[in-house]
Amino acid sequence: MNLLILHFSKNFNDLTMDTQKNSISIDHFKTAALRVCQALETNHDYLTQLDQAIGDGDLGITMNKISLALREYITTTQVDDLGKFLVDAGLVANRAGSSSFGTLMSTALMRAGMKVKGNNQLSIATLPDILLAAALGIQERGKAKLNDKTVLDALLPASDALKSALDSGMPLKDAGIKMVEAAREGRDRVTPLKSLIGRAAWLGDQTQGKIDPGCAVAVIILEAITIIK
Amino acid sequence: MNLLILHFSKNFNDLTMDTQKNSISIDHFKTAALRVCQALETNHDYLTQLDQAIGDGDLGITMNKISLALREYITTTQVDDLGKFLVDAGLVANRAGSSSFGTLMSTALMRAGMKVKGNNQLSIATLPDILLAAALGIQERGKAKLNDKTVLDALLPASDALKSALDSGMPLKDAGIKMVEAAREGRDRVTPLKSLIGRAAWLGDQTQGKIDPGCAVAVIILEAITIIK
Amino acid sequence: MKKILNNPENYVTEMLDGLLKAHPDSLICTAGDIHCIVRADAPVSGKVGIATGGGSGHLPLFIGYVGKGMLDGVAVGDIFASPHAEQMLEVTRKINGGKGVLYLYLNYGGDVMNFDMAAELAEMEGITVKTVLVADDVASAPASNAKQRRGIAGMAFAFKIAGAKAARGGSLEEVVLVTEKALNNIRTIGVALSPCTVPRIGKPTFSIGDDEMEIGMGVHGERGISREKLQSADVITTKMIDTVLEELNPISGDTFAVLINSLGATPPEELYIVYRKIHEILTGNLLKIHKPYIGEFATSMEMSGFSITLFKVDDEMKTLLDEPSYTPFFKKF
Amino acid sequence: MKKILNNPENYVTEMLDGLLKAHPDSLICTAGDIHCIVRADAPVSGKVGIATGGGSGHLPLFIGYVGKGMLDGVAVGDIFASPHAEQMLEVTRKINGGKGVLYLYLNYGGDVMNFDMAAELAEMEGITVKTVLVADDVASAPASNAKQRRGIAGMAFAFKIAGAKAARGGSLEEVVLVTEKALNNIRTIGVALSPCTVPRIGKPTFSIGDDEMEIGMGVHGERGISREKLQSADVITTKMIDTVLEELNPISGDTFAVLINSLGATPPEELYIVYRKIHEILTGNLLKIHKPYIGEFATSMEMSGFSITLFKVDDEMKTLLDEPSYTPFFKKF
Ligand SMILES: Nc1ncnc2c1ncn2[C@@H]1O[C@H](COP(=O)(O)OP(=O)(O)O)[C@@H](O)[C@H]1O
Ligand SMILES: Nc1ncnc2c1ncn2[C@@H]1O[C@H](COP(=O)(O)OP(=O)(O)O)[C@@H](O)[C@H]1O
Ligand SMILES: [Mg+2]
Ligand SMILES: [Mg+2]
Ligand SMILES: [Mg+2]
Ligand SMILES: [Mg+2]
Repeated sequence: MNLLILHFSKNFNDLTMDTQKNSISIDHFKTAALRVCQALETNHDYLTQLDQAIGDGDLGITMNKISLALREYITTTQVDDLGKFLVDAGLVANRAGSSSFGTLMSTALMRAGMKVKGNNQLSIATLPDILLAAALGIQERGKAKLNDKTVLDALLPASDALKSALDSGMPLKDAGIKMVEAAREGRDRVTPLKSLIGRAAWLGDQTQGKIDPGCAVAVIILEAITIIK
Repeated sequence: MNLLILHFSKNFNDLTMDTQKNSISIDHFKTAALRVCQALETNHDYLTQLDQAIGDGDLGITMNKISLALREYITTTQVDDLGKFLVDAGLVANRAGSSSFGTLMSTALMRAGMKVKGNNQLSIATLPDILLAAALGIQERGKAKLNDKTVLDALLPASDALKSALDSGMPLKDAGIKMVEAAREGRDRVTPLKSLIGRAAWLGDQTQGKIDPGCAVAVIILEAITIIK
Repeated sequence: MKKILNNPENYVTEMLDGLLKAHPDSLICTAGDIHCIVRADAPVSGKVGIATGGGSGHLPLFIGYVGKGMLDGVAVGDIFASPHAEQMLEVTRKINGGKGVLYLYLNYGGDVMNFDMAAELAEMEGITVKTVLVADDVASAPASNAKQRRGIAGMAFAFKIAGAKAARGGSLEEVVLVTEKALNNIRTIGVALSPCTVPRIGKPTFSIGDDEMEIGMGVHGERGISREKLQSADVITTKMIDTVLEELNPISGDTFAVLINSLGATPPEELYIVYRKIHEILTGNLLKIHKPYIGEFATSMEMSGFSITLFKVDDEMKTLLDEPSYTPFFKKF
Repeated sequence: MKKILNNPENYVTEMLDGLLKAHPDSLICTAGDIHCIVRADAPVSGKVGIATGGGSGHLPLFIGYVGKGMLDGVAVGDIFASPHAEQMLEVTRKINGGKGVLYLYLNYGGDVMNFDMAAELAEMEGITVKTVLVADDVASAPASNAKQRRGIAGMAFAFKIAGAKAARGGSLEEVVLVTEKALNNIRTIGVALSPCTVPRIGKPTFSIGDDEMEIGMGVHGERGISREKLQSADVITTKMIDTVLEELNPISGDTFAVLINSLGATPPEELYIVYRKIHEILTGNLLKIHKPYIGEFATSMEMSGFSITLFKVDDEMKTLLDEPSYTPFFKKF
């Protein structure tokens, strides 16, 4: 828990969001994605610890492999179509790490990509839809319900929070903070619960009080995205 | 070595031999055989140690199993034919312990039995022939040569010594002592050599200086026999 | 780590390379990816293709079951890790003989998600795919929650039934139905005595006392029903059979195929000691044994322990079990 | 001792009981002694009978090789201990189909003496017996003293060749000749990584450092050529192949059957990593591979390690190797 709080506060300090323009380019996306990679690599050991407690301990390795592969993909790929960029990123992620979470993340990237196919930039207003598409992709792929204690318990509230905040006219920077807060709240809300799906479910009661590793990744990713420059 | 010397001296003390009559009955045989069983059981751990040093360590167990089976056989079998008594003892021994030494001992018993088939008692003069038949059976079965460092290096000299002593008119008791001495000398003579046959041969140089376990058994058996009352 | 290997990073690829070199007439890889292995004569036209897959480290699972009368192709991942969806898709493309493809594999989250993704991609290319999951490990969840159970050695029976039905010309629907019927009558329970080491990790997957066993532990070291002092073969076997039989509601005269699977280091000698007791229990309860399968069917490298699978069979199942098949891995002589 | 057993005293008899119950249509015991096991259809009249035997604890050795096109009967002893002559005699009586009996077994002192004794007893009953010894372990004695060598996994090839020749109607002399010819071209070397435990003894057969291996160690823990730090699979394999090839004087174009045998706990994955290197070495030297045999052929319960056997084959040998055979132990599907 201590470790976790440390990470949060570090990210909080420079939590800023671009509200100058109303649209986001593929380069913005790339920069944000590289920050995500960096955050995943930084949290390698932390994720390993979380997954060792209630899973098979591979999550740190998986996310590290995926982030290395994505970093390579991002820095070498030149496309205009943001949709294709994201779908292919999903394939890259899947090839690099095909564990449960790797595959869910890959699905999320592909669904997000399908949502924005043909566009080379996006209006900020569509961001909640993209995040929702990603979350629904995870839900469809993994067949988890809310409160099964999975990544969805962080992601779905986060996507709701982003939408409400933007709908209410909040600037993107502040909306991003709301989104991250909602993800953290979702993660913490399910921590006392039993894991009901995936490998952790086999441990039953022993999972109570342990942070869901997938929720932790979701928070780390959203924190890293939120600092779009 | 210390252990060995202890055993010898204990047996030396009551080393006596029946010279009252010129013939030996089946009951004499049985009594002698039971003494052999006792001696083998007493030396269980000692034989294990010797075989562990240059073999697979089973010799103590094997001889113990054989002596228990023979004890049972001796005390329950009623036959007149000394030959049949010995041949069947050989089968019993083989069934009880079919390792190399067990099988050699079984062969020895069977060959000795074949030598005296049909007799219900023996003249002392035939004893060297019986011992030789046993030793030759072992040689034929195991195909070892003198100086290969096997039981034969104790047994063949012992059989020679018994014959010479009796031929020279020595009383059985003294001839027996000569026999046992020859067996011990044979055993000690080959101790510095390399084992050239059987499991010990695979150890090569490491066997030099180690007592051949089969020689040790031969000495123990002959010592025990020699006290025929 | 006492293992015969070169660089741990290459454990799986070198193993696969050796395997393909060992059976070049029967097994080939497809799409240039050594993790995607199919029958050398794939696709078999007019036959339902059967694909499986999952993590490596479980030989003969999965590749050992590829061959005539059994499976058509597999995608395998790294040690204990799912292959990815594209690899499954490549296998699917290669084994599709025009009658559709069955995905028949063990119920592990990563595998399910990747096979589902592959199925979607395959359907987009016009290949019909159906899925049947093996979830036979009674120790991994209560019967009320059977869909969450892990799949283990009972899958060998499912492979055989599906493979035989497909070889006889069954349609995709028929193969699915008969395999589901088989799986409804297949239950497994395992016991683990000592762990294995994943090469890349270099230390044992779990720790367990010198005199302990864990009943129901999963093949990757997942928690089982209870950790207990090691007991006699007969006591362990009786406990395991009781647990499994309870779910199969046997009545006098029912017939079972029995599978005893070594996790790797437990020798055949001990599996036969176990079979002796199973035979006694089943025949003692007026149950019949169709045929025992004893050996290594789904291992975890050098883990020690074993599992027992019971498969309640009717005439249809018996006939399919007895159909001829040929897999190069299992054919030694 | 982490073993699945009841009373250690009954390890072998319960194992045999389970084995006979598992394969009642193919294997039966004779003379009321569970240690004497023969084909259920023995004697096969007009066929040379082939018997083997030795200590238990080596499954599939010896019973696993009994079946059509292979052996007719075996006598097995306690763990690592020879059966006795009478047991071999009983097997001989039961499998004699009128063309004589071949004793084909591994060169261990106790076994040799007992089989020799059995042969004498059988001859006294009018059954012709010939003996061929398997002594393929190059690590157990120098070539100059080859008769003293131990026999190990290479015997699987000898069983197959003799079995095939007998099944084709060969005379006893012909079976002897072809088996001797085969054995002249068969060499094996092993490496051990960790020991096993004999149930009755309860502690490991030998001790070896965590990072050590012994090249050439025997299957009961007999001393080998050298104890060394554990090296990479490729380095170990190269060393072993070099030693074995040296004795077979190969010339370009020669063909080999290759057998890689796990001592028990070493998983198939690692055997395939080894095969990959063997394939590279042989083909790199312009030598051909007829067929690889990879798996468990002669084990020591849960010992870890493996052996490599090379068999230089001509057309006659290839044909015999490829003859059909059926042994219930090896036939899983
Ligand atoms: N079916 C599912 N639906 C949604 N999320 C899931 C599902 N299964 C697992 N997860 C998420 O994935 C995380 C574990 O990921 P990972 O370590 O990759 O799993 P595994 O090692 O079991 O394949 C869990 O903490 C959970 O948040
Ligand atoms: N071929 C042989 N000929 C004569 N004696 C032999 C032969 N082989 C072994 N022995 C004797 O047997 C002894 C070992 O007996 P044992 O422990 O039963 O052998 P193993 O355990 O190898 O079967 C040796 O010390 C030697 O005296
Ligand atoms: Mg995990
Ligand atoms: Mg010995
Ligand atoms: Mg194994
Ligand atoms: Mg094994």
